[in-house]
Amino acid sequence: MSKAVKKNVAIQKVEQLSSDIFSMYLVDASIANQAKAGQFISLYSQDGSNLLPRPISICEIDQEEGTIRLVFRVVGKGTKEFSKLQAGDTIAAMGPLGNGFTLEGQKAILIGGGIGIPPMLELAKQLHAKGVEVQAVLGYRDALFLNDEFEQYGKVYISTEDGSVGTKGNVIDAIKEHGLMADMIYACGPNPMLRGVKAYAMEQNIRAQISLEEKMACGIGACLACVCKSKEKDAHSHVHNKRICKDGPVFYCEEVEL
Amino acid sequence: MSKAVKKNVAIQKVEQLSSDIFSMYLVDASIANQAKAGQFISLYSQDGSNLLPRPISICEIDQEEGTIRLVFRVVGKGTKEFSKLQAGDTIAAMGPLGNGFTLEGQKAILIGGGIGIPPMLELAKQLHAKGVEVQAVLGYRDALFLNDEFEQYGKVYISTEDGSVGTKGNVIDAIKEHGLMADMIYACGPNPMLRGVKAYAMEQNIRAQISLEEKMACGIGACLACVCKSKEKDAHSHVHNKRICKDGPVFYCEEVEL
Amino acid sequence: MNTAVTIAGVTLKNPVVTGSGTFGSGKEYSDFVDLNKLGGVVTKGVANIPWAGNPTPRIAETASGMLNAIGLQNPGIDVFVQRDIPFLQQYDTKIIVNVCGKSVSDYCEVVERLGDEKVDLLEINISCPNVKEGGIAFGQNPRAVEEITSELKKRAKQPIIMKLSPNVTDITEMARAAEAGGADALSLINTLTGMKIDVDKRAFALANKTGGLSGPAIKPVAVRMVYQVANAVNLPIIGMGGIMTAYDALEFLMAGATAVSVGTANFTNPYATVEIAAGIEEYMKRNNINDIKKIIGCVK
Amino acid sequence: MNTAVTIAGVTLKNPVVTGSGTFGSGKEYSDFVDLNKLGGVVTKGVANIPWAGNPTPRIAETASGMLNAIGLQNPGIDVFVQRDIPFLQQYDTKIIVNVCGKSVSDYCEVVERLGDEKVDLLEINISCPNVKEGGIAFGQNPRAVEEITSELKKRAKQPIIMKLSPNVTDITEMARAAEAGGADALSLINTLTGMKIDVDKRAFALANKTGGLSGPAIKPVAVRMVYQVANAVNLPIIGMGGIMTAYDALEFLMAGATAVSVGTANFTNPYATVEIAAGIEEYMKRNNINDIKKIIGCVK
Repeated sequence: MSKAVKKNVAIQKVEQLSSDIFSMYLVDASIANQAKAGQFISLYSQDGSNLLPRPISICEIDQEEGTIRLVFRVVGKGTKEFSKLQAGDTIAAMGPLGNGFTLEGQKAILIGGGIGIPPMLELAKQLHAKGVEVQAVLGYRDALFLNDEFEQYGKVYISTEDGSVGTKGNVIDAIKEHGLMADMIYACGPNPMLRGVKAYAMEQNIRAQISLEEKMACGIGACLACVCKSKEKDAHSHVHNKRICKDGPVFYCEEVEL
Repeated sequence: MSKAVKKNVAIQKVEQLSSDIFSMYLVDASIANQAKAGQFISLYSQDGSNLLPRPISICEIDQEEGTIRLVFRVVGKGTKEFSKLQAGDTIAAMGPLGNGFTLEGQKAILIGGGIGIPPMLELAKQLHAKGVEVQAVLGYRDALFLNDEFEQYGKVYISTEDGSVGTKGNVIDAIKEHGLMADMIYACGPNPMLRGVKAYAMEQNIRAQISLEEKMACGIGACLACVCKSKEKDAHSHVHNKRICKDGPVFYCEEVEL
Repeated sequence: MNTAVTIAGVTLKNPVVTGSGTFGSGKEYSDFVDLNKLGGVVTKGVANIPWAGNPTPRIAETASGMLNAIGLQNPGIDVFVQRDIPFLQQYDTKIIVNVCGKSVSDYCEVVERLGDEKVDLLEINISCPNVKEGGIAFGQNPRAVEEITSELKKRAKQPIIMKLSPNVTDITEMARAAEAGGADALSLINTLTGMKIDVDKRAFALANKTGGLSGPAIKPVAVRMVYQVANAVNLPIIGMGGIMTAYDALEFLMAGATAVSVGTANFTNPYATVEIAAGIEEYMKRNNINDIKKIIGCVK
Repeated sequence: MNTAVTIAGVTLKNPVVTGSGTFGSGKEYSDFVDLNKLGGVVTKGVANIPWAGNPTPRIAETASGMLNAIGLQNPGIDVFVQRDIPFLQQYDTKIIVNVCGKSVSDYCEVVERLGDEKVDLLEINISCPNVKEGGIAFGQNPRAVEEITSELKKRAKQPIIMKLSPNVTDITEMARAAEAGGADALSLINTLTGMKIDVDKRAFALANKTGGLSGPAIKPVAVRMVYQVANAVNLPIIGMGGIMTAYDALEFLMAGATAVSVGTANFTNPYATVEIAAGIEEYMKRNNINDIKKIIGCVK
């Protein structure tokens, strides 16, 4: 298991991808060397009124360069502050945290919804490198981001709520429209999307790994803030709860109730 | 009366004068044009956990350049933050606030103690320009700052608690040692020093304007946090309290109880 | 779009009023904000005679908050009536006079004195120590709350808003006591009692040892109490406690407050009151809400 | 230099212990801090049977604070005894078990079950709703505080620390009730009850509507209550409430606490506990204080 530390990390660059989506590159060899696709990093605000770290999923890992890329949406004071940082600044970070995806199968559908898209990029890269056929299905409300970067790893299918690009509707609509097949589904996005993915995977009898999100405090499994309902009694909690930050964020869809 | 506004102001430069004393130049023509020696500026922290502005006395005013200089001591989170600002940054500021000194007399003793020294510099400059003889008596705990800058306006006498420079002891010891005479005393510094100045001025029968300090909230006379005891019932408060931020910070020593 | 709200028959053009003690009687802040743009101005507490207040230091900064122990310094009702009320009458805003006292008769004297004055509402600060009861605040004892409310109600010519103390086990008990005493409205929360120690000086940060904690730090406690009280009594509520932004104000309105007081925020931003009023309108526009009444108590 | 303090006969190597519920049973944070450097570890509350806790969202961030409504999820005393106690016994630190329940008998069952275990102190969380009394917390009623304290005292083999709720009119009344019931020590403050509303969603931020407010926001209230209680009873106090730094901890010690709990700070800085312990030593060195007892209650 990766051993997380909290430390100040150098920022290589911060780029704006869309009106509210930003891309941040952190320079830290030990984090880069430990990190797995689907894990996350906790970033800490410098504003004394913000006590809790912001968990941000890892978008890309470059072990040669010793860098990791985080792509996040500006949703509040903390992420706003992060979006204003520049090359040369440092930021307090802890990670890598969580379990990450397990790479399996031969033909995969990678489903990302909104800010659930970034972790799919590193996963697509690693699956592609393993020779797994990657089909990326990316769901957006409106403005696209990162979609071009998936092209190099496989076919990319897009759904937008307003129908401005690709399938009008959600990611499941896109999968059905294109009749995509797979022996493994990987998904990250809002709970309603994940419910749809789970239902689809069950009905199609395809295994699915889904990455969950919840408000977090400690990020390491101590505080029990970010739990999800588990199908079986959990071995650690001895109740039907699993810790998203520690036991997850990635679960096989049949393990959890959404 | 000057009309204060709160706005973001450009920082021209920030310099370190000693281990914990910093000098900040702000670019704002309207503040510079209204400001008087002895007034102060409220500076606001960007950290959301700091709600109250920090009142900083004006050290120098340059109306041609449209700049004002503030010299402050790092005593906490807020001033620490200010000390790290750089040319090109902006800072939220409100001012000029308070009444300022009244320029009178022909031969003046200007007494500054510690962080009460900065406002004396602009005063010395203005008195000197008016043809008033300036004698500056500067009291330090140990490390000196700003003392060289007074030389151009008059004679400078120094007292240090540790005796490392000038008179060993306090500013009154220095005045007595050098037998300084004057028809007006101006003083700013800690209350114990001001008590000594008041006593000395009374006994020598010299008029004295003293600038007081107290914890402030609004900075404009509304909240009644920063009051001092007044000899007579105050016309505004109708009790024996005056508002340092609004009725002061400068008072004739006989007006206030220290 | 309608942003007007009504409290005890008095209509405020918008739900934003000032927080007592942070805004004087409006004169100082009138250099920064147009008082005509406020729903009302709540004055600093006024007593039957001048009060000198506490020694300094009277305030201390805390994390996202501040402690104050001003000690209700005020010039007394006579000066207030001849100087402060005429000043506020120049503006098109409601005048809400905050009243303090050391005994029931002190309060009664002020309220009676204001009977013929052109003021719209009276806010009664019952967090003052009740000298007769050995200094426990009126607002911490339901019988005392009901008694002072009914005594004032007998004498007041204007509607009375009882300002509740949060330093109690059950805020709804105090709200019900005020309602039983005939209160026309409630305002909450007053400050939480706190203390700060200067570790380097090994001394209290405030000359008074304890002070009242205000600011965003206490907002969650304030929103909770407003929600509890809104669901416990049938009186309009002026909600307050750490409101810095329009979104903070909207939290209180959604929890059940009819209006909000903006206090400590004035120290951080002298334009806070008018910016918050404008921000509420902007939120209503963005969300196609044509009447602010649709926001009040909408979260259940 | 002596940093050791004694609570009910149990000597802690330094006054810093963890805050219940923020630190699990120490396992997760042992990757970040050397538990041997702590005065003690206060475990997450444990009940007689496993509790599933509340639905999510269970937390919300507030200004210099956070709200939590975890709902005391815990695996129950059986798992705790066989898994968590042995883990903590590997370390040279005191084991303080936090106990929760829904009825007096729940608490008694846990306390009796711990009688033969190698734990040093029991901290009793009486801010849990008392089901028999319709959900008002034990800690908000002095008779309930005295009763549960004496019932537990009859059964406990280890000294008991009663953890007081700050959501009361008079904290000293609760402290005296605990003392009358035979408490060996007190810890305070537990969280202040708060609420947050998501203005864009027009919904409560917490699934439970209300939660417990912790963090620096509440420190002034906590220091005030510790000071009041230290001057009202003759019991050692573990002070807590928003301690982020050594200076924060020193405020509590100077106000009269014998030890301090560091809770929410762990989320902001996983190294907080050991850094605070080191910072207290550093302060003592700098000020030539050879015994921490000279700091405790030094501000009067």
